[in-house]
Amino acid sequence: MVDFSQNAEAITSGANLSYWQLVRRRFVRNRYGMIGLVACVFILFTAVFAEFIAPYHPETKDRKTIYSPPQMIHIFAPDGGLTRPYVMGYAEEMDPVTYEITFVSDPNDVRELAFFVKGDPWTFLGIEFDRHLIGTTDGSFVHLIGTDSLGRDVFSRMLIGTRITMLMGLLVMGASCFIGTFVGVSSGYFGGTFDMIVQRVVEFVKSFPDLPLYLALVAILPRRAEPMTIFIMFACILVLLRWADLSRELRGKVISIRSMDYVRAAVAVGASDGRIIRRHIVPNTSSHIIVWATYQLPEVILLESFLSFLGVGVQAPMVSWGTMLNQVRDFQSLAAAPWLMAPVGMIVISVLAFNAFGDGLRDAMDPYSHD
Amino acid sequence: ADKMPEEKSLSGVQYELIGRDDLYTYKALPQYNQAPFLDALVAAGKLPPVNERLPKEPVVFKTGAMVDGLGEYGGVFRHVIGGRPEGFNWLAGQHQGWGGINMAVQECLVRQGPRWQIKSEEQSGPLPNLAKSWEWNSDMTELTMHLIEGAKWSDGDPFDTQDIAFWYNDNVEDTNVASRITAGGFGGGAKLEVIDDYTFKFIFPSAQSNTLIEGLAYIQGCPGPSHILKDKHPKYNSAASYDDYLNAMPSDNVPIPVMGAWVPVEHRPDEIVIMRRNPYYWKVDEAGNQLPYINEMHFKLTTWDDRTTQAVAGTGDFSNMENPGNFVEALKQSQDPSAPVSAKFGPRTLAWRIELNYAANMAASDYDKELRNLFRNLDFRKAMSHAIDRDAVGQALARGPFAYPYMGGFASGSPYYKASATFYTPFDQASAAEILAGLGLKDTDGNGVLNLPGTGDDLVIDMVYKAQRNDDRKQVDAVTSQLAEVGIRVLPKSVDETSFDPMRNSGDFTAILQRANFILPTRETCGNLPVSDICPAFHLTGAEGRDMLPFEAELADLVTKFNATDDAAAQAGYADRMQTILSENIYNVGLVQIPAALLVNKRVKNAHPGTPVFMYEWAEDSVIRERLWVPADQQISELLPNTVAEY
Amino acid sequence: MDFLVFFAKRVLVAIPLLIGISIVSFAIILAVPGDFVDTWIANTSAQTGKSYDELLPQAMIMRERLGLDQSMVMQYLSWLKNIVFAGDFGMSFEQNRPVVDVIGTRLPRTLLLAIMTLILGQTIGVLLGIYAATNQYRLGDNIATLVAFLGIVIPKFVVSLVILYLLAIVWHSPYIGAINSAEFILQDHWTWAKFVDFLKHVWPVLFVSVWAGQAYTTRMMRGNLLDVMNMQYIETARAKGLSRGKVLFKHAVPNALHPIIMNLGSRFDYMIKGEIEIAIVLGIPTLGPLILSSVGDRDMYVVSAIFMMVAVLLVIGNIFADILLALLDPRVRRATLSKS
Amino acid sequence: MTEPLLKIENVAVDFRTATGLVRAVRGVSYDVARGETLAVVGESGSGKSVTARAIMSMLADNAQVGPETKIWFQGQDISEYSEAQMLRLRGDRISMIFQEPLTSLNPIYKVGDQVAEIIQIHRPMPKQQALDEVVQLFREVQLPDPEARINQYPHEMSGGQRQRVMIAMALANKPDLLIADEPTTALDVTVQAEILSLLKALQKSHNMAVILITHDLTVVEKTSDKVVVMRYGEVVEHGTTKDIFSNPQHPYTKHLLASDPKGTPDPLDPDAAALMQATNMRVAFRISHGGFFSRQKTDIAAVNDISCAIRRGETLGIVGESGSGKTTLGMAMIKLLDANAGQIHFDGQRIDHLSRRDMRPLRPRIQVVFQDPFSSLNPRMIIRQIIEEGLIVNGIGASTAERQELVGRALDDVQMPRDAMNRFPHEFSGGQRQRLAIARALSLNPEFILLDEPTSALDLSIQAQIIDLLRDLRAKHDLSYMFISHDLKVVKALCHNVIVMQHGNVIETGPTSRVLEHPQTAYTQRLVDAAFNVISA
Ligand SMILES: Nc1ncnc2c1ncn2[C@@H]1O[C@H](COP(=O)(O)OP(=O)(O)OP(=O)(O)O)[C@@H](O)[C@H]1O
Ligand SMILES: Nc1ncnc2c1ncn2[C@@H]1O[C@H](COP(=O)(O)OP(=O)(O)OP(=O)(O)O)[C@@H](O)[C@H]1O
Ligand SMILES: [Mg+2]
Ligand SMILES: [Mg+2]
Repeated sequence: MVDFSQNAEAITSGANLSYWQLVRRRFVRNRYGMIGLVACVFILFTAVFAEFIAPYHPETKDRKTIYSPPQMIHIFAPDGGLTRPYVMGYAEEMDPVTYEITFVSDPNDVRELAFFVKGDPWTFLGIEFDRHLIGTTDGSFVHLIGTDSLGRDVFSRMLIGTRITMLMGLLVMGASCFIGTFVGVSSGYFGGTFDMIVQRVVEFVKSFPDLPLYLALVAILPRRAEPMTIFIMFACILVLLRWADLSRELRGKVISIRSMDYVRAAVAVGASDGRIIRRHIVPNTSSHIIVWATYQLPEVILLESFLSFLGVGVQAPMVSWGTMLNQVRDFQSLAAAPWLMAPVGMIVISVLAFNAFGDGLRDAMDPYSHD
Repeated sequence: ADKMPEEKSLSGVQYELIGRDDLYTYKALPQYNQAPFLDALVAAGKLPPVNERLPKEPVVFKTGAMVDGLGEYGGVFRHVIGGRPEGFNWLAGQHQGWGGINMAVQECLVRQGPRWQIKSEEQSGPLPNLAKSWEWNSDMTELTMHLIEGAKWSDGDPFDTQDIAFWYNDNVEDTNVASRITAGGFGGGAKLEVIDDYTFKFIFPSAQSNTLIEGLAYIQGCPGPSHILKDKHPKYNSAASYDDYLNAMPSDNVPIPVMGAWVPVEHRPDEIVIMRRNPYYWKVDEAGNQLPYINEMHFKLTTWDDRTTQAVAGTGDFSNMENPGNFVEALKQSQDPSAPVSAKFGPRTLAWRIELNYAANMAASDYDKELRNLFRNLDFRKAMSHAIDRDAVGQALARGPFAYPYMGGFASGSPYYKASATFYTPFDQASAAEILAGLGLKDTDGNGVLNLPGTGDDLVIDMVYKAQRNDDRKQVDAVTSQLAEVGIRVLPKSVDETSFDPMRNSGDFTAILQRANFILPTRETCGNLPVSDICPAFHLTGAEGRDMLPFEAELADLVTKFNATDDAAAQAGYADRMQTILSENIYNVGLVQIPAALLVNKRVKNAHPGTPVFMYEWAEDSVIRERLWVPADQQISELLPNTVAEY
Repeated sequence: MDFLVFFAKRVLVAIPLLIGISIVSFAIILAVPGDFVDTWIANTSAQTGKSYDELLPQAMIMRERLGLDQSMVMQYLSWLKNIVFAGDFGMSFEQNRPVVDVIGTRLPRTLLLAIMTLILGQTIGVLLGIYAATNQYRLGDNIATLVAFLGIVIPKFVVSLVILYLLAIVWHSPYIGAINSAEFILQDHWTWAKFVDFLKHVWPVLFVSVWAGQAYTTRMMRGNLLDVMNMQYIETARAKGLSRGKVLFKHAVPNALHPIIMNLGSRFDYMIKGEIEIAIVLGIPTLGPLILSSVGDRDMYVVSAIFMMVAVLLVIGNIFADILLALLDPRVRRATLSKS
Repeated sequence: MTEPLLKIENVAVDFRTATGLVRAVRGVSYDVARGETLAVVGESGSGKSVTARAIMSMLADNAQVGPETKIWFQGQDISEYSEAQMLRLRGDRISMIFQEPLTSLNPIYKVGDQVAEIIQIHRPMPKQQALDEVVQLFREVQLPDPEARINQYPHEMSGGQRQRVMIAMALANKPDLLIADEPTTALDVTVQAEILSLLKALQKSHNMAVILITHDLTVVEKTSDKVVVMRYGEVVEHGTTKDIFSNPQHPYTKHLLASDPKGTPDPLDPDAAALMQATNMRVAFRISHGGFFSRQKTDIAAVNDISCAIRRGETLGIVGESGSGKTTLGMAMIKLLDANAGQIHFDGQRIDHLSRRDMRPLRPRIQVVFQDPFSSLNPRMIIRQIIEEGLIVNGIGASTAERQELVGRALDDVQMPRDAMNRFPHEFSGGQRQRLAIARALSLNPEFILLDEPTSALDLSIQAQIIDLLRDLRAKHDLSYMFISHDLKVVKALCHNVIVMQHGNVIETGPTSRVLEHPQTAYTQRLVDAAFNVISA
């Protein structure tokens, strides 16, 4: 008797979408989120294929150019015509009184750039390659972001540092996010003694004397511990110390959510606690979790660099942005070689990228947001 | 053998070394002057007139040795230090704040710092100070010393052999007191005999050498105010415990009586120590002006890094700049006419090296044993030395001409260093590779790292360094990277400074990269030469004794000979031989050496160019602060003007 | 009454926490090779050129005097005993002064700085967050996000070093290091001039730590505010005819403050641990550098005391946050108090 | 007649959603004059609320108002007004009571302050004076104990009480136009009657115009001057109340008017066994009040020693004034709320001591439709997920496709289009959400359903269908219901037995016909009177 096929709603697209398809669709329409995603993918790609993109091996030393500034890419020949891109080598001049060294581009030392050049060998999945994305035609050095204290190419090191930094960042972020969510949500949801204990543990972890711990670890570690082992251990420690904040914050939220009618409705259909947590509680805290997680990334990256500042953390020959930044500890590097701070740029870019991605995700998952 | 490359000095200024008596002498002058504000105090009866305060024959600093000549009274000298006063009872081993307070309050029997300026022919031991002169008996078992007569503590109490007796008998010889000279430690247990108010004698159980007197210089031979401390010593005061005695002059209980040029009058923990001129100071200039010239001295209590920063900024007046990373900036600063500070480079005295552990018989594992045996092989050390590009290391440390290759042994700024006595192993990767191959080290598993012939493991050297030291870290980086190119893998291991020493002293390491200040054969001997079972730490004696390297016995022997003689020329000969052995055998794999620079504010006069940051003593002593002065128009205002310590 | 019970309960619960923290910090320090006497040996031999073997006898005496030759358990117990029965937290080996004094001189200024940082940072963070949320995806949002993130992204020691470089080398500022110029140090009470001088010394710390501290708040605020703005009661407020600003500040913002306040509570430890890097680089004598140096020097009573203080601050912070939340939100008030 | 106070023309509103454009309202025009009541009736989801919001210019962010839309208020075209200009009207000249009263109050402020705020914005005055006015308002809207109420927080009030606060707020400034979107859904009939007469009185004294959106045709008939009937986003008919009721033109209007709940429940099998049985139930809430430092606690017995039983196939109605403990009783019986005392038996099995986990197998057999459908739908799930959840956890439907079909069927049952599956709860109208909640309960084929005001937001035609549906299901599957409602007509049409509650106690119980036709207590009498006589004389 009522004909509801001609309901007032003119649905232009009637496809049956799952929730995640919906989220994806909304995400794709979000410009910032997409830019963030593309940038993240790009960064991760860089991390994976760093050796190919980087012109040199991170330990390759250009003995003649220590602390040499970035080389500009020129596309105009000295006489004005357009040529294939090239850089110029530097001639050094030393002030006889202050011993300050200045670098002047040497027009006689032109180094032409090329793609897919042969260079330092690198291996990927056990196969050895020797092509690099960029390099010079004659094999002379090109340092797009200058060199460091040993004449190593900052650009290459930075790219390769992406790997360790991202690994550390994502690992610690992911794991502590997982633990924090798990513990926080369950303690808020179940309450009672469990909650009490968890809260005390959280308090303990939060006020844990972390600084002596870091120093202690280094001293206690076996002498010939591999940098990789140390790295993993530090990642674990960071995870153990970081989840607490999230779990405390989530707990509060969960307590208010668990008394919502929709949770009771889920109980009423017979959903198990696990399901209620996964399907109802966690998604409704996702906005918080995402913000927290995107905030963790820079935190971890910086903590890693602070640890390197203390002399613990990532050890040579592993390269990370943190260890690179650590070279900037005296006025020499600050004033005479500011390009050593280039990893800051990378940190900024990657953090903004992950953040834009996080925001986009948050908005796509927010039922109230549109477009 | 290869010749050392030519070394370029950085101090730039040429100065002449002088004779001992050209620096200062003891004599009475016809008339004495004092800082003008003291006149009022004298007039008010708070102080006796200046000639009554001065000793009979004060120390007279020669104008000829002062670069800027006689000074003007007044002003403030601002130190910035990382140290903190622990207490003022230095007799019981307390320090008053490293970085200049110690040396300002403690005056010692003899003085080492200014020795750097003395011609080598006249280098016959330390300079006189509280002890005006001394002589040995013929068989070198008795040392008689004569104190300056009529000198007074800053509270007016006379300084005499009572203070010496209290220092020696009740502190050095009292095992309950952690004095800087341990009981029985001076000349194998010398006995003190007081002869009169100003004369005393040490009687030794066995014959001694003149070098022993160096042990009476700063921090060891510095008497304290017995008229204050005696009452608090358990021996004289049954109510007191040794703990009470240790804290008899707590750090915030100022002023205290000192013999030094300034008296601490204000201590704000963690903020500042303020010192005012000592009106009883016993040194004058040739015009009879009582020293010091400067009225007030500040010690801002912050951090060591801050010391250089503030000196560069001009808010501190003095710093031993040892961080090469700041050299160029500091130099640029000092060239700028408006800049507040001038940087004076001394000789190269800061040297870095790798210490390899030779104690193969103490190795914990087969691997360690094989590694240490490898280290004991001169060829291996040669290969390592060839593999290191010292120029690159130096440039990494500080861009510019600061660094000079270091081959082990004495730093080039040492008076005992001779380039001709030094063996040089130039950077030569080909030879390094060849030698390594000759040792049977081959990369058998193709991972780019050589394998040990015995255990077959990768050749991995774990190298300990101090985490906090930026310079050390840069060099570890460089060495790691360079050695990797010849197939030696270095695993850097950073350790904080406090863990570092126990680790080193117990020989629990494979290799260490650190800075070593080897300048005098008599100073830090243990860290450098095989003089005892626990010296040096990189070659300890194990349960099965010490398996000496072939040249180590001769080194030990040379040390003994050096100490036994007073003959400057003979000593130089022994030192040359040591240098040759050390560098030829690459006892330590030297890296680079650089000068340190003394940063002194430009308004401060009489800071002698070329003053080494560290040689016979740290620069705070070598620069002779009592004769520094500031022209009146550049003086900054005093916080406690017109006052002296009141007791 | 409830309130007192609540308070007492929270304080009681904190006691085991404090004991736990003290045990852990003790254990960690003792687990690391080297003790204070090793520091002393290193310092002394660096300053005087005396060798390890020469200093050994003195070191023995010292260990005995400081009780460092006793077992860890004994050391811990006697330390605990002194705290409980005499309120004595031990001596700082390094400065030879009671720990209470050592911390006492630095605590007030640290707290002053920390509270200024906290208030400034949180206020700026909240405002920026509000701005970002109300300008979602517009230029303003992006700029706010960028500013917020630059603050946490650039390592604090790098920013501090840059500032120090400018101060020392470019500007020759007379206000480097310390918290007051020498002429004000002797002045025991605060005056306006002294405060201004204080600010001139510490602004870099404030600047860097505020900048770094606001980011999280900004992001949280933005996210939460966006959530709250969808609530029905915001509509009601609009329907009342309230202006946009009023709707925002009176109705939306207070409801979005929950996580910020929660976070504020757990940030109290930041008061002590927060500006370590900055203060170290800039040479500002707050508790931060003291932690690092005393950990480095194995000045263990200082370390333990500081870490216990961190724990106390956290407990206080959480109580503070709970109270603040309860004041703000009647629902929480009921939950908080009825739990007790 | 004079110039109308409000006149809208060609109102058109679209919503952009992830799945496409929803055209909610098209070409709606109506007007209302001072002192007049315009009733807007129509199918749930027909755009009544959206149109009202469009007048306030308070549509959701994803709404687009068509360019042809014209809205005149007091002769001014307010569709062109800036936000600042609208601010002056809102809450002062035009007030609106939103459909969802439960979430419309700011949880952190006292209700008194929230009402005082609206007074102070538009008529600056000291706080105390405003509060005095609030007390007066609260008294007018029949809130008991108004002096104490102003210091309560929203969460301390029942739904009906909150709704009255909202009404007080809307009336605070004596607006020229009051838009009341289902203002009495959470009120029991007696209070409803008083509120409606209050509105009438105010209308007289202030010459206020009222747009009343409601499903209750009795109310429409008794209170309104003109009626607009909407369906599918369009106006299908409008005219004076008398005309429409006596002579409806449009088939939908006819259908609507004919949909008044009718009939009586099918007779109950006298031998049916008791399915759900509660004995001596007692639920008390601990209420704390007073300041932060001086708390006091009192226990309120929301359900006080109540016993009841529902036999298989029986529909038990529960009526009673707002706050009398109906919801609490129901929730406690199905163990979504912990009772302080009492025994519960379900299908012969004692369940009151079962743990959450042990209850789980029973859950699909016992279903519930919450009183507030909005908050019972997870805002982050699309409808399909919400309805599917019960299927998944109970292993009903093997594949996604199969489950999707089941969900679709459940939607069909409640007259919702299948494409509703892909939308979020907030994108529906109140009545639609209520139907979604019912669909969720039905999808599990339960044996017992607790229906807490399941039809309060439904228009009569849909309501009739839902009632038919419930009856069908009962007939087919022998379903039992516990039916909580204010609407005695529906109760009469559906329930075999009723319980009348007041203050947590049972006042009267018995077969529906007896209780409602021959009430034994004055309280019941009052309820019945009010229900069929919506406006007190
Ligand atoms: N924010 C929104 N997004 C998408 N669609 C919406 C939104 N708000 C309302 N709608 C749709 O607009 C239509 C009209 O809704 P409206 O709330 O006006 O209905 P109503 O007539 O008030 O119904 P009821 O009587 O059930 O409250 C409905 O079909 C609803 O689904
Ligand atoms: N969680 C709670 N905390 C405190 N009191 C509550 C709570 N829930 C309900 N109450 C109180 O219990 C009483 C009964 O509430 P209940 O919701 O059962 O009423 P109701 O009969 O369903 O009313 P309505 O018809 O308005 O929905 C009311 O006085 C209410 O204020
Ligand atoms: Mg509606
Ligand atoms: Mg109810």
